[in-house]
Amino acid sequence: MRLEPKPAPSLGVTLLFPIAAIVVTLLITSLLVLAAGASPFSVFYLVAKGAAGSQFALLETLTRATPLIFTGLAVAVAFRAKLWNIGAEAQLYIGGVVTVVLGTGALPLPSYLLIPIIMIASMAAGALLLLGPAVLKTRFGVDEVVTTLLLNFIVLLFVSMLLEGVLKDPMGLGWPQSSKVIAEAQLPRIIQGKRLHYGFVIAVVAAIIAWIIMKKTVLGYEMRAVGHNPEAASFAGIPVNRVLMKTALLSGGLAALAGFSEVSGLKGNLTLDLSPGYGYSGIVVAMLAMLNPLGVIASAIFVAGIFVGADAMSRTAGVPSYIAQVMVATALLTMVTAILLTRFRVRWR
Amino acid sequence: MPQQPHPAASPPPSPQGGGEAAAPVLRLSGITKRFGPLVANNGISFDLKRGEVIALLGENGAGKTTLMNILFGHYVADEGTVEVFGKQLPAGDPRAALDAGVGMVHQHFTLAENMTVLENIALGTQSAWKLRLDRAAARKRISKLAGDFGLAVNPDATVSTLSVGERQRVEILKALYRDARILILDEPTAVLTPAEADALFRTLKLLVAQGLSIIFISHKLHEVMAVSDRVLVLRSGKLAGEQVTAETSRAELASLMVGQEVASPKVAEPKIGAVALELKSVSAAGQGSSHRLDGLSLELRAGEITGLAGVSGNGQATLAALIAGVLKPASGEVVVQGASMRDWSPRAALGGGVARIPEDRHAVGTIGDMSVTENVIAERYATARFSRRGFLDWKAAKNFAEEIIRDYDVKCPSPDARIRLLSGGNMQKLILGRALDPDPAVILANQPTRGLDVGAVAFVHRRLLEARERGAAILLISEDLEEVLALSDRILVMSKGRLSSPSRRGERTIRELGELMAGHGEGMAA
Amino acid sequence: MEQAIEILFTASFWVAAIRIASPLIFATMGELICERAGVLNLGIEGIMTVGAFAGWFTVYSGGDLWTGVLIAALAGAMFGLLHATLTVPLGLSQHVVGIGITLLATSLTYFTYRLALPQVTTPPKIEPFQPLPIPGLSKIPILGEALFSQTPLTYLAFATVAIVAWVLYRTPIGLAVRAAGENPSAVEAQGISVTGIRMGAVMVGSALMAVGGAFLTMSAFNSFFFEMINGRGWICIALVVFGSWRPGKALLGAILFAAFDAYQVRLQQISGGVVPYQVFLMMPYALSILALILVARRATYPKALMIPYQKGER
Amino acid sequence: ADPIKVAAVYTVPVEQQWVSRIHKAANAAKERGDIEYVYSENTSNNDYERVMREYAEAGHKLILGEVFGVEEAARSVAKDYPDVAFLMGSSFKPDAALPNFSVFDNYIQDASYLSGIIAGAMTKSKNIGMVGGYPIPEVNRLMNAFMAGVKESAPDTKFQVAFIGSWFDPPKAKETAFAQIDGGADLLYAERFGVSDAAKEKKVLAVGNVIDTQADYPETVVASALWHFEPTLDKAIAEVKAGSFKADDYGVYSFMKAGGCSLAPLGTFEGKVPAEVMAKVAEKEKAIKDGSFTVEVNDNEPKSS
Ligand SMILES: Nc1ncnc2c1ncn2[C@@H]1O[C@H](COP(=O)(O)OP(=O)(O)OP(=O)(O)O)[C@@H](O)[C@H]1O
Ligand SMILES: Nc1ncnc2c1ncn2[C@@H]1O[C@H](COP(=O)(O)OP(=O)(O)OP(=O)(O)O)[C@@H](O)[C@H]1O
Ligand SMILES: [Mg+2]
Ligand SMILES: [Mg+2]
Repeated sequence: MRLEPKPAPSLGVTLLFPIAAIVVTLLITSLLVLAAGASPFSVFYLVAKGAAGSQFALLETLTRATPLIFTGLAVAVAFRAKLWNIGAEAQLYIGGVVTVVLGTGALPLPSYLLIPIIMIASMAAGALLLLGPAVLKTRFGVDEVVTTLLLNFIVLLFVSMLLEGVLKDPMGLGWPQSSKVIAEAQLPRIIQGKRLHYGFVIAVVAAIIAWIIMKKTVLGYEMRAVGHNPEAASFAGIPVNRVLMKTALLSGGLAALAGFSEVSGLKGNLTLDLSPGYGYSGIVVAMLAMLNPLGVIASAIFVAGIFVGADAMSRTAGVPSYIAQVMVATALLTMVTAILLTRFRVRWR
Repeated sequence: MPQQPHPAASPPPSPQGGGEAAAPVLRLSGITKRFGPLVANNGISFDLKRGEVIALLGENGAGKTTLMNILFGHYVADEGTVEVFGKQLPAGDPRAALDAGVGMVHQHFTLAENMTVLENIALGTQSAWKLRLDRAAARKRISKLAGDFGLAVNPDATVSTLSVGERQRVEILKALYRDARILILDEPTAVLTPAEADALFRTLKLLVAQGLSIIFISHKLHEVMAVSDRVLVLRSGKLAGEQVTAETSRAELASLMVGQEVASPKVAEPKIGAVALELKSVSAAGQGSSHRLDGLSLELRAGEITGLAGVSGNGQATLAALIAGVLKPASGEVVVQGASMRDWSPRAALGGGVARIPEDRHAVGTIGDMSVTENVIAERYATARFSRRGFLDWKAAKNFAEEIIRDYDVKCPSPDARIRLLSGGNMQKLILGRALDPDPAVILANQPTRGLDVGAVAFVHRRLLEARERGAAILLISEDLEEVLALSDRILVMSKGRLSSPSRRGERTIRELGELMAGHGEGMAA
Repeated sequence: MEQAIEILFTASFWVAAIRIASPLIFATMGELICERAGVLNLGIEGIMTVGAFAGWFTVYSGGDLWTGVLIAALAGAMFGLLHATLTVPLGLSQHVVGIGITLLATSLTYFTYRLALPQVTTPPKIEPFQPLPIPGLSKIPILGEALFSQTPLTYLAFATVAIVAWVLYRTPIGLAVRAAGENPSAVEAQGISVTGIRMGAVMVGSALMAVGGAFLTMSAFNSFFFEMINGRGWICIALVVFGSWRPGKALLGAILFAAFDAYQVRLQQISGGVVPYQVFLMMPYALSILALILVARRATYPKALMIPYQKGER
Repeated sequence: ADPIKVAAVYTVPVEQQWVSRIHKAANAAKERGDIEYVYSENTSNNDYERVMREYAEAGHKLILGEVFGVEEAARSVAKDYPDVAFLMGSSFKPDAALPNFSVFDNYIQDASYLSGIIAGAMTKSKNIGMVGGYPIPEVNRLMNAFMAGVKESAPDTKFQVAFIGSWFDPPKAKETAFAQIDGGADLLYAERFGVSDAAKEKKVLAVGNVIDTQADYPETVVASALWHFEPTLDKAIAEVKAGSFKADDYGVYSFMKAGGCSLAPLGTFEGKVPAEVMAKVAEKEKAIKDGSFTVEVNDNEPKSS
């Protein structure tokens, strides 16, 4: 079996395959629902309703998409330069730590100063966290897949230590959680009384900026060059190591914003369960978007929507809620395959 | 899982006795292969006889490699059949080709570098389910073949430590180990030194004497004339001509290939100027398998082409890396147009007006998955011409790409095409254009015509001579002695990291140069 | 302080280290095989989960222990097949497929568990593998006790290392696997199907990962819990790198890591609660990074790792 | 009357000891026909609020759960659905301004204390190992009460305390317990799954927590402090049925007085625990029940000694 590039896929084909992917996902999900003894016939309707069937559902989807946009961007940027950052999870938590360190009253500033300061500080911390593996990679040749992966564990334990130590909320009755950030450090809700907050807007803006950086700027060009062929890039005079450092800073900073936005916009404080694996999902989101920063917005909303919708479906249909993750995973795998098939034709000999 | 009988167990049917001429060992009939809209091979048919050497000739991108890949089963032809010893080969099955006695030495070597010679050769030759790889038997067989055909290599050496010539011997051994009766060599001499090439030809003679048939691809007409019995010329995927070697000439072949006469460039008297680049007793660690440099000094003058000849591995690559700015000297000084360069780097070199044409255009010269536009600005994207305040000016970049494409006659679909899709010759023209456009004071041309067809070679030569006229100081590093002799105003020979005394155009004969390259003879500087 | 050192000379410490290492050894060998063939398998965490469940559930439903191991291996191989189909012939990103497989395998396991055992509140137990001291050898002080008074699965883990090493370095098929990870075109040019080799390697590797998971439910413990793999799969990815893609060194890495883990638990007890417990838990991870820095420069990784191979492409 | 529609939102799978007690009580009520019961398990705190709202929207009358990490969000949901009763595990107090939001917690320190008295008597080495998941109040409280109980019968006992940083890693809990046995412990406080298994293998004793596992470890588990969620849940159901649900602290329904916790029957250890110890236990139990003795609620992280 081999793949042959298709000349230029028509719009129909470009849409057909992703739709087919969703259909396959629904079929598989329906089978599982059937296996659970529930009726499989309304699965599609229930998922769609749960993801976007009401203002509430839609806002929930966007709320969940917000951190995924940030981590997706972090991964997209890093993977472009072939810096395999699997540590967005850790960077996210560090962003959360900085947010509560600065946002719980240490800096008595008005919102319009405090929030930018926290954002910058979070980004700096996340950036520095990824700088470590980047330096180890360029100086010692240590594989960053491994170091960033291991750092996820270390940072989570570190955060746990902080939450049971210096950052512990004195009013928290002993729970390992930080104090709440002050009102000035909170991102306002977009609609009063709903969960969607301005973190989503910041995420979209970040995606646009990342897109501009990748497409329009010297840095973006350098990153792509380094990613595709570091030897040739270096020969042409592109400072490869410096570019990798900058990439690490950018990527780590973006991931840290996810932590900032979750704490400052949604949760209000830092806990050990700030992220249900947003850092890892970021990889999925970024790859679905084919590393395009603008595509990350769409793919984050897609992934969030599938999860939120399937989760709601599981309750209505009365099947174990684990089906939501099954559906996300299935959707992911069928979707990446579909995207491939829009561009290549499979030949069987 | 592939099941491979020991090659010795199933000797391919070899037509013994009479009727050899009647029954070809290989027959291609009506091979057509399309890549999208492009027809890479168009109804190609020919026969190969026992003990015959066919040379396959054609411009870059004419479809030679594609044809051989079909024959070997890497590609599946859209139409046509391949018959070996009268039996049709199943399409797209390299194993069947191997079993039928076809061996192929690919244009780009197919060796696992971190593994040993023996492992590379034995790969796939023993039953997959055997609980033990029989190394002793393999070693014995390799030694025997190596002895018989003058292909000396150490079976236990790791491939990454081997020179290009040795690697090629391994590739040939791979084929012979499997009792190949038909050997395909795709541009085997493109990366060889003349001495290595001669050794290869001796081996080929021995093989032919054993009754093997050979298909040989090369852009070097003198080799084609020397080695082959018959020449097939491909042009744009079609068989454009067939000649018995003894009855044709280089000029005729060249015009068959390109469709017109190829004139060799005329060389005017040099107008030698000031020293443009000087290395003052530099020392540097060896690059890869190349020799280290110890206190080497070199001057390149404006308006002069300095040719550097030598057997590869003697330090040319190190010297090239040094001049290109990729390598910093451990001691000594690099002086560019009178200024001593403290922070030596590719950027510093480019800033000092040093243009670089790298040896390996695929791995170093271009970024395959980026567009033509993105590649042409790679050396200068940070200058005011292409960027402002951190933003790239894509319009200027595209204009520049179009300019190069036009001025350097680059055949490519569009400036937005990935450069990987260009043929080697066109890639090289693009690199040349990128390097020469800013009117550099110094040009480092490292193997600038390796693997190019005659038309492309002439084009590159012409451009280099034009730059010389304009007053550029050029260092031409080439393993092609003919090229060095044709272009250089001054020739240096490199051996064991040291330079010979220079000779002017025509002063030393090929023989004398050869002795210097071998490391003896007078004139090696202390 | 003295106590801290004494621990290192107790047999029970080394017994624990070997026991903790066992699942890591299986899974590390599995990952090593995949990577040696050129495929990074980030599905490991999920595949271990599948193995942990499949093995345990087989025994819980009445199968015997070795059948459980076999079923675990088969289940792992099935997910390996899915991974391989997507990453080898289709050449999809190994990162994204790996993470997708982990997600899918994990959630599908949980879903199945809940369907199979809807009413349980305490996870049911099975009769797991029991330690099987090897007569004579297990009497050797410390080392003998550590190595030869374990369960049969631990012995299998060590045997796996030897087999993997033998296959990789001594057999024709191992040669093909290594070559596929170094330069797939070299394999193709010798008439072997790169796709076949890589898919086979990923399936076998995944089967081993699943057995590693099964060790947790069938030897280290006796019932299945959600999230019980708890990052062990990711550790194995680090161990492969640490071991420079060599079975022997990877084994050493696994034992070293497990020893750190067994050690930190014991240090926690004698530290008197002065040092936060998280510091101890961090120890194995931090030391792994340190160890990587020491070995990285010399490590030669499979050149074609993570690079999909398409026949007829350059 | 029609059964009440009850929904529960758990942040962990229903196997987790703490949640399993709620799940069990809810299933019992369902069997009795008092309620219809659905639940969502393993709901991360990020999704918690959404799931609560979905259940509220779907017409459930009583929503159970644990809002330790999402206190504020949960209360805002309650505010938006005044007709739905919320009974939530929480460390905070009820708020009169939010009449449909009540709290509970596993205040079973009474039983833990009593189990400690037995443990103190049963350890010969005067060295007890304790393996916890995370040092959160729910865990600390019981560990501290247990330790206080131990000191009652064996004041000079040494404690080894360890946390494994996970709720679901029985192999790791087991390894940690092994390490404590190596460190001299001959009795283990089994806060996590896995600890009793280590005790069983090494033939030392264990004291259970929250659930009764003696049937699985007849030779090992001496005593267990059990949590019974039934009084809490049944009270809430009754209130909802009567239409009188109001903001309240249901924590007291976990107290021994209310039948919310108990010492598990000694079972196989009947007669193996010295009679005078059991007499003391009975005496303390009585004092606890009549209010003359209260076990201190101490949420601080216990340390090794
Ligand atoms: N894998 C491929 N996919 C698409 N097109 C291809 C592929 N390989 C070759 N081609 C096309 O086929 C044409 C012939 O290529 P081929 O490699 O056979 O040239 P060649 O004669 O060997 O050239 P050279 O002398 O430079 O080696 C090229 O112009 C190219 O456009
Ligand atoms: N993936 C591809 N898609 C399309 N065309 C390709 C592809 N790979 C190679 N080609 C074409 O194959 C032809 C020959 O490629 P090849 O790499 O052999 O270049 P070359 O001219 O032989 O260069 P060199 O001799 O320096 O290796 C080129 O014309 C190129 O356009
Ligand atoms: Mg070619
Ligand atoms: Mg070529």
